[in-house]
Amino acid sequence: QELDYWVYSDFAQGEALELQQSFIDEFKAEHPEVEITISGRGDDDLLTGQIAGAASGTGPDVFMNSTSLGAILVEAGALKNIYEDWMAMPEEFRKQFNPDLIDMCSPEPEVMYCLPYTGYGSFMYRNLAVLKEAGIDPDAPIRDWEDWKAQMEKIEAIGKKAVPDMSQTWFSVANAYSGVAEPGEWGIDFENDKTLIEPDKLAAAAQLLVDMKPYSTGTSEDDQATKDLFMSNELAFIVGGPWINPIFEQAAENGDLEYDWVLVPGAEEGKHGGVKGFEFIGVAPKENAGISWLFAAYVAEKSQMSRWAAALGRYNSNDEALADPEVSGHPLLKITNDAAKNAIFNRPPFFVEAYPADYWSVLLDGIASIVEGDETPDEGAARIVEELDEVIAYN
Amino acid sequence: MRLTKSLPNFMMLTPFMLLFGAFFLYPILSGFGYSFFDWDGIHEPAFVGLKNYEMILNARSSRIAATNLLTYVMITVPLGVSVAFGLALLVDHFQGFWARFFRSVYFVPVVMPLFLAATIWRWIYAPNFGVLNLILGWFGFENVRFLTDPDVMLYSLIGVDVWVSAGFNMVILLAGLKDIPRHYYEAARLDGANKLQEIRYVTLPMIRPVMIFVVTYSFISALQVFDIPWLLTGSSFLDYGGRRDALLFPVMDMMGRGFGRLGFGQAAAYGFLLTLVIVAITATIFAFQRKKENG
Amino acid sequence: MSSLEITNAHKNYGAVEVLKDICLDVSSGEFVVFVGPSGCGKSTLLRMIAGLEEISGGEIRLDGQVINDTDPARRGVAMVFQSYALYPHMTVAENMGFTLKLSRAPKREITEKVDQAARILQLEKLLDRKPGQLSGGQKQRVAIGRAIVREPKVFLFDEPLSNLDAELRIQMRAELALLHKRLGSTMIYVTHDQVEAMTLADKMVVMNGGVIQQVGRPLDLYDDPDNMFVAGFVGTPRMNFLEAEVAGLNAGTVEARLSGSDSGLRFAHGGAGLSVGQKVTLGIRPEHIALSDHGGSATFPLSIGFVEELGESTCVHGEIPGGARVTVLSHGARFADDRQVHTCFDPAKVLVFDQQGRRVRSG
Amino acid sequence: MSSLEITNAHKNYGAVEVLKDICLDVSSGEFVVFVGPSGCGKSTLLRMIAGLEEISGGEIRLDGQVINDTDPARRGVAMVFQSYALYPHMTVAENMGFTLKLSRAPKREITEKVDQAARILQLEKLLDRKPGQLSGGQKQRVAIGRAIVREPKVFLFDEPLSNLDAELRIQMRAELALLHKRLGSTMIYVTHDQVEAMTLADKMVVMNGGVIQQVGRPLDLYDDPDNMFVAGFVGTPRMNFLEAEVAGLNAGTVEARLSGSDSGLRFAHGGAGLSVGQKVTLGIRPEHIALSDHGGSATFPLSIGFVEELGESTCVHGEIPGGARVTVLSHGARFADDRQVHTCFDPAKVLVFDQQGRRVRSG
Amino acid sequence: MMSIALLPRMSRITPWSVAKWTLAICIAIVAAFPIWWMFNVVFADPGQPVSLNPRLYPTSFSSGISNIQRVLTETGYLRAYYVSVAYTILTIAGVLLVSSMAAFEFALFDFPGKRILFAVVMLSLMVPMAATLIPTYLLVARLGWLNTMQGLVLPGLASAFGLFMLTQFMKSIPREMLEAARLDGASHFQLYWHVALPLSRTALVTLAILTFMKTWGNFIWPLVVSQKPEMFTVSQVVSLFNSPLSHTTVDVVMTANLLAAVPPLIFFLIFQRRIVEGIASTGSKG
Ligand SMILES: Nc1ncnc2c1ncn2[C@@H]1O[C@H](COP(=O)(O)OP(=O)(O)OP(=O)(O)O)[C@@H](O)[C@H]1O
Ligand SMILES: Nc1ncnc2c1ncn2[C@@H]1O[C@H](COP(=O)(O)OP(=O)(O)OP(=O)(O)O)[C@@H](O)[C@H]1O
Ligand SMILES: [Mg+2]
Ligand SMILES: [Mg+2]
Repeated sequence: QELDYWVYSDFAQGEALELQQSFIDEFKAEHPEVEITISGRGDDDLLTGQIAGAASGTGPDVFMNSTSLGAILVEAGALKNIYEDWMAMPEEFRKQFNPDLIDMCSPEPEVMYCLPYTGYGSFMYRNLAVLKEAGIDPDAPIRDWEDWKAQMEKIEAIGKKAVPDMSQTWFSVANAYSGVAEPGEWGIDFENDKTLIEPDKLAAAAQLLVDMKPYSTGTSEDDQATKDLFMSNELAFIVGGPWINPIFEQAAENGDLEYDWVLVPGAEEGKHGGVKGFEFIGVAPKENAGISWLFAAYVAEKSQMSRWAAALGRYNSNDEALADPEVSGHPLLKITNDAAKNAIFNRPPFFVEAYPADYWSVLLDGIASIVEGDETPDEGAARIVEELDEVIAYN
Repeated sequence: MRLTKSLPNFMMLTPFMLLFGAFFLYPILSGFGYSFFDWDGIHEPAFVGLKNYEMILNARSSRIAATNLLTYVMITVPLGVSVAFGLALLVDHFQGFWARFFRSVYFVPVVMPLFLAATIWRWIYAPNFGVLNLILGWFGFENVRFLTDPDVMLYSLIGVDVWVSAGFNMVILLAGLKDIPRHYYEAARLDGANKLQEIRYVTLPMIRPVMIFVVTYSFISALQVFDIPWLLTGSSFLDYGGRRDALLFPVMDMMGRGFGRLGFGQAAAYGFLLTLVIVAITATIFAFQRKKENG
Repeated sequence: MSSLEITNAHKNYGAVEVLKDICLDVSSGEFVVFVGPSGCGKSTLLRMIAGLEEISGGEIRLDGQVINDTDPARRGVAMVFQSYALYPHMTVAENMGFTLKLSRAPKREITEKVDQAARILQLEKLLDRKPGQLSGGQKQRVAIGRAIVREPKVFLFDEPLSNLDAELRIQMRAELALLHKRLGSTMIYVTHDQVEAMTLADKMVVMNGGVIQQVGRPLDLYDDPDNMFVAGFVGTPRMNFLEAEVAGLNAGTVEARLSGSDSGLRFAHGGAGLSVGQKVTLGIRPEHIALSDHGGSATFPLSIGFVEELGESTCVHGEIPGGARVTVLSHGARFADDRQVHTCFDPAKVLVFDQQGRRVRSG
Repeated sequence: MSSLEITNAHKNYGAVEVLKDICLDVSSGEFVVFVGPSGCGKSTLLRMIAGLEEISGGEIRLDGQVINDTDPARRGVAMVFQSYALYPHMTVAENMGFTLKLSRAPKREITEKVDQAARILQLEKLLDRKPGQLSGGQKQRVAIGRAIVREPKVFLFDEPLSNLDAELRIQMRAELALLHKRLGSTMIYVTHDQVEAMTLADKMVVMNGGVIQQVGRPLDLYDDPDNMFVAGFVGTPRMNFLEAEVAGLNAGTVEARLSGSDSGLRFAHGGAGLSVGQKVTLGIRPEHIALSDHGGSATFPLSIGFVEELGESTCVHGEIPGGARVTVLSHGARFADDRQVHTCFDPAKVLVFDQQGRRVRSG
Repeated sequence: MMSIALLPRMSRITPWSVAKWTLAICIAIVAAFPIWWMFNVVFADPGQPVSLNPRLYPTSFSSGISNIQRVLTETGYLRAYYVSVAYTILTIAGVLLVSSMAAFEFALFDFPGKRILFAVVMLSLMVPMAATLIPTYLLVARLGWLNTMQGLVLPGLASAFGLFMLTQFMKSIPREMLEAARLDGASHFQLYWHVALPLSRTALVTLAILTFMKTWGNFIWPLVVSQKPEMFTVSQVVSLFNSPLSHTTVDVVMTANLLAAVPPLIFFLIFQRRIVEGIASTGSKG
């Protein structure tokens, strides 16, 4: 039997790939009859391939993806209901996992689409050289947005940039919004066809984005240019996930970069922003689903996930693995963990219903028009929420 | 009888026709069929009549895409062809080595794979610290957000587009220029025409057929614009078109509906509409051309 | 009507000199024809007069004024191209009126002049057609019409008939002669068809290798060429050339011995410039050799190689002793078979050339 | 060496009949030339013989066997095309040997035959060149060589020399004649150059409008044409045609009155097939009209329109009373000016045609 | 005065020629700079920011080499190269063969249905490629050709453009040439093989080059068809590098891009004359 195992591209590079490969080798040692090929893909390819694969019956056998896309994949028929396989597993296996996430994978009773796998929480990277040059004491915590903006002003004063343009992706908008909003105030209430976004909080976040505009690089946090600016000491802050860390780490090892990370500043003191999300590992409804499931279960298991977390400092949904003392000390894991505590989920709820396709573009276009100055934050936010409701209802 | 006589002809045609039928005709026809179904590619398609077409024609995104496309085509085709024509005239004024040199250099962008061109230009267009902004800065210009300012994005795209395609069109036009017999220019000089009048009265009319080809070809490609804006905006099937959909175009919209939302029926309908438009425009150009020739 | 003087004109393309020290006077109203083999520089000279090629050295004067650097449009010349060079997108009338339009002449004047030219060339009915809808001869006429409209001091023609078929060419040739008579303008005409040159020219200019070989009335060149090139170039079938050595100089006649044989030939010549023993080339035109069945003094036997019987004329190709190839042209007589015949050279018509190919005139 | 018979051959393109009821016998070893104006069907007929065009009706026999439906390659014919049609990517040797290669002849045989053909045509040194590196005449020779290698029963030539310049054409013409002598094969040759036809043909076939007008030896056609078309087509300058009416029939002579004038003309003719009052066309060749300064009986005054002096010959174009245009060809004499001259028609050389253009022979 | 007039005229410096040269050079810079810049990013001292540093010339040869080594060794780049090369070569060979055979018929012979067939094929030139992508993909999937070379190659072989171009070209093959070959005893296929093909060499080379450029740069078709890493093409691997989440710095990303540009660039440098002239002739004849 041959299994195709698809992962995000950062899982198939460098150290992560080595680790994944050793999971595969171990699994193969126990099941000599299988061949497993791992392949890394960009987010976009991952989705396209899975959907196209589902349509033609040729997609991957085991794959990961973001829980936020779960509903689409369910619709596409790309995910097997693994409830029975799950229940057939020993109790001690099942209790390793974060029960909330297990619930998330099971939108209805006796239905379970995935095994929770890795995860992230977003936090803020800081370029210490820039801060020092701007006369900011890195050890003093950033109290709130005002404090943050004050720092930005100082940074601007020395001709550097403080932040990427945070109005460009839903991810960074969510990071701003989470600074005022509670976890329940994001996403869609599919029962009532309403967005959960709070207009005034959105307005506050939008105001922040407007205020940040003069200090921003103009590039989004995803742009390679942004990271390049950060590493070349032109940019002070990047809000992002742990996946950015490897290149910074590399640069720090080379001695070119001095950086640390803190939680995303919130609107008020004590409040912190952040977005968290999870990836799941799923199995395609194909003939070799049985062995696929075994493999999925294997990689998500405690011993694998604790190695994963220890080596990479990456968060995951295996509570027992995270509790492993060898793991919990990892600084990156610690910040992710802290961030995850009060972060909002990326696109909740999961596996329930797919987001209307226009949803995110309405949100982002609205934010853009506020930032461009076409509307005031208040007007804009109200309109956005209204439009979002319409879009949801229309769907 | 005639058929048996033509048997060798058909045998030679078979490989092409088989492949053409299988990988063009069949897909296009089945695509046309799908356009009347609600179909996610997985479940049984459900017949919905013209609903897909209705949805496309009413959707906000397709309106934006159409508007963008219209603006884009109206600018990029005349501009691209003019630039190419200008380049051709310029290169035509050189001889020997330098003519070949400039011709080759201007052609280099054409050789680059598009994904590469887009990557490079994303960097060149980068705000604040991008090369282009840096150069503009030397001349005292404010930072331009080429790829995120919705008012500018379309023009940034056109810039890349011209950069990519001008060399190709230039080469064709240049060949057209070379084919104009020298005697026409000499006759015009004796008639007292200056350089501009030579272009107006000799070059342009004589190069017309080539020009028509270039314009038609540019039109057809411009209407299908996809790769460059897609890559410039870092689009994905879930999120494409750039900020405020400033670089949203029909083919992108179609791909998004297909792969991003599993609306393969809608995508098929979209493709069919697009084909209709392109065929109509091309036919118009040709009809216009023929009328002018006969008239 | 204008006179043109060219003095010491040169033309180089890079290091190659394609025209060497050209001197030529064209009087007002003359019809001058440039002939010569392909590549001899006819077109280049014409184009220098038109101003389409720069002149590398020397002077061109039109009506006494140097026009070396005058813009082509201002020289007052008009040119008719071999390929007609009609603007395909303009009607006949627009083609003819284009020059006036460019000079911003009033509409009425344009129409008037175009109509007038059209009348001269019988193009009235074609004025609204495009060149694509015209026959070769009509195109040619439009091209001439375009020149007429400019009312030039000098008309220039570069092989204007060479794209037409034989019959039309003859007809257009007659029309051109007529036109010249009618307009009385100065015309300079390039061709490499000698029949065209002979029949049209008042003055024929034979060129070779960028050098003018001889200038004169066509029949003068035919009868009295300056050098072997002109002698060989003018006239079909070509003049026969025989290598010989001067054997004796008498009063008024010269005795020569043909190379490679013992045969001698005596012909009328003053003897000036010749000395006994000198190697010369004798030239005699095919029609000045008679054929007879019987040999005799001053005849050579001819072994016939190939006979071309064209009905009216017969061309006999053969060899005389010594191996020289000779062509004989006769009229009326028919050659049934390849018999052995004898040739008799008309002693009054033998031309003498020295080893450089220069004519050695009788005295 | 093979004989070819064509009986009642037809050719239609759709509804258009381009060859009508062609009957022609070609004997073994003959050199047959098809001439005629452009579009008369010469090429079509030749290509039908080659098998490149289907025959719509009738029969073609080669050595007695019907070859109507035989594959071109199997007919035993070889064709030399106007454009040579050499394969540009093959060397001369490969071009010539291609047919043998296709028939899987052994290498040695190919080389042998190619060498032999090359020897005949003096192409030995060019065997390794590509056609692009050959001159026009050499290409032509290779094309012939390719035909020779096939050892065909019949050689077919479609205007093989028309792409060459005048001088080379004359040379190649002589070579072709020589080749025919040497190989002794049957050759069929298409041209629209009558000089070529006259000089090469054993048998000349004049065609017009898809119909064979006359078949015969060239000089027979020149002297004794069957109809006005042949009379006018063969010979340059063209025969003069005069409209006339038979005024009187005497023993051995006929009296005719030219249309549009009172002038009468008396010429030798048996009178058979003519009646008084009948409208006829009289034909007389330009060389059979003499010019003299003084009028006399049986002369017409000529008002000269245009004189072409070519050195050896002079062509005078003019009108006689009644408005008929007449061309006169004379040799030796020069016309200094356009004087009034008189023409004298050679009464023994006048041909008579009826109103359908058919020749009315003397008896 | 005489001597001056006799001197060969040097090309004089006029305002017009100055303007001409300035313009030509400026445009040449615009055309070539982006690629030069990419090259410089690769061959730059490591750790130097790209931002604020226009990279006008390469600064470190060795780091470029190490970037290249890194990309080639640490990723599936070499394998992707192999796949891309195979994909490209097979496509070129197939397109040339298949369309030249069809063009031979369309250009030089008459047979029932010819005009209709040709018109249909030509019409397809106007259909956006995206319109057929999905159904073609489904067909290929049904044939079980995903992740196979034939799945990658075959659908691209029936190139209407190639057919059009070759047909135009072959129309100019003199009919007499074919007739001569027929008289020489060539069969229908031999006419194609021995006469039409060799005579179309220029057009075939042009088509090969255009096909090369198109296939090498093809992005979307490999994306959907080759899903297994061992079938990834260069464009896919490069897009992994370009992806926002890739763990790489700019110089490495640019290295990946540059390596993808190398074959077309080399190809262009070698064949530039033919490429340019080939395209010119197709365009001005079409
Ligand atoms: N632009 C040029 N560059 C270099 N040499 C040239 C150029 N134009 C013409 N020549 C050369 O100059 C010589 C004269 O050319 P020209 O065209 O005047 O000849 P021609 O007598 O008109 O010949 P033809 O009868 O073939 O038209 C030729 O040897 C030609 O090769
Ligand atoms: N394929 C064809 N379809 C229709 N008509 C044709 C075709 N080929 C030739 N014809 C017509 O047949 C007639 C004879 O043509 P053919 O080529 O035999 O003339 P030709 O005597 O060889 O003329 P030329 O001297 O110009 O070569 C012409 O009127 C021509 O228009
Ligand atoms: Mg010339
Ligand atoms: Mg013919």
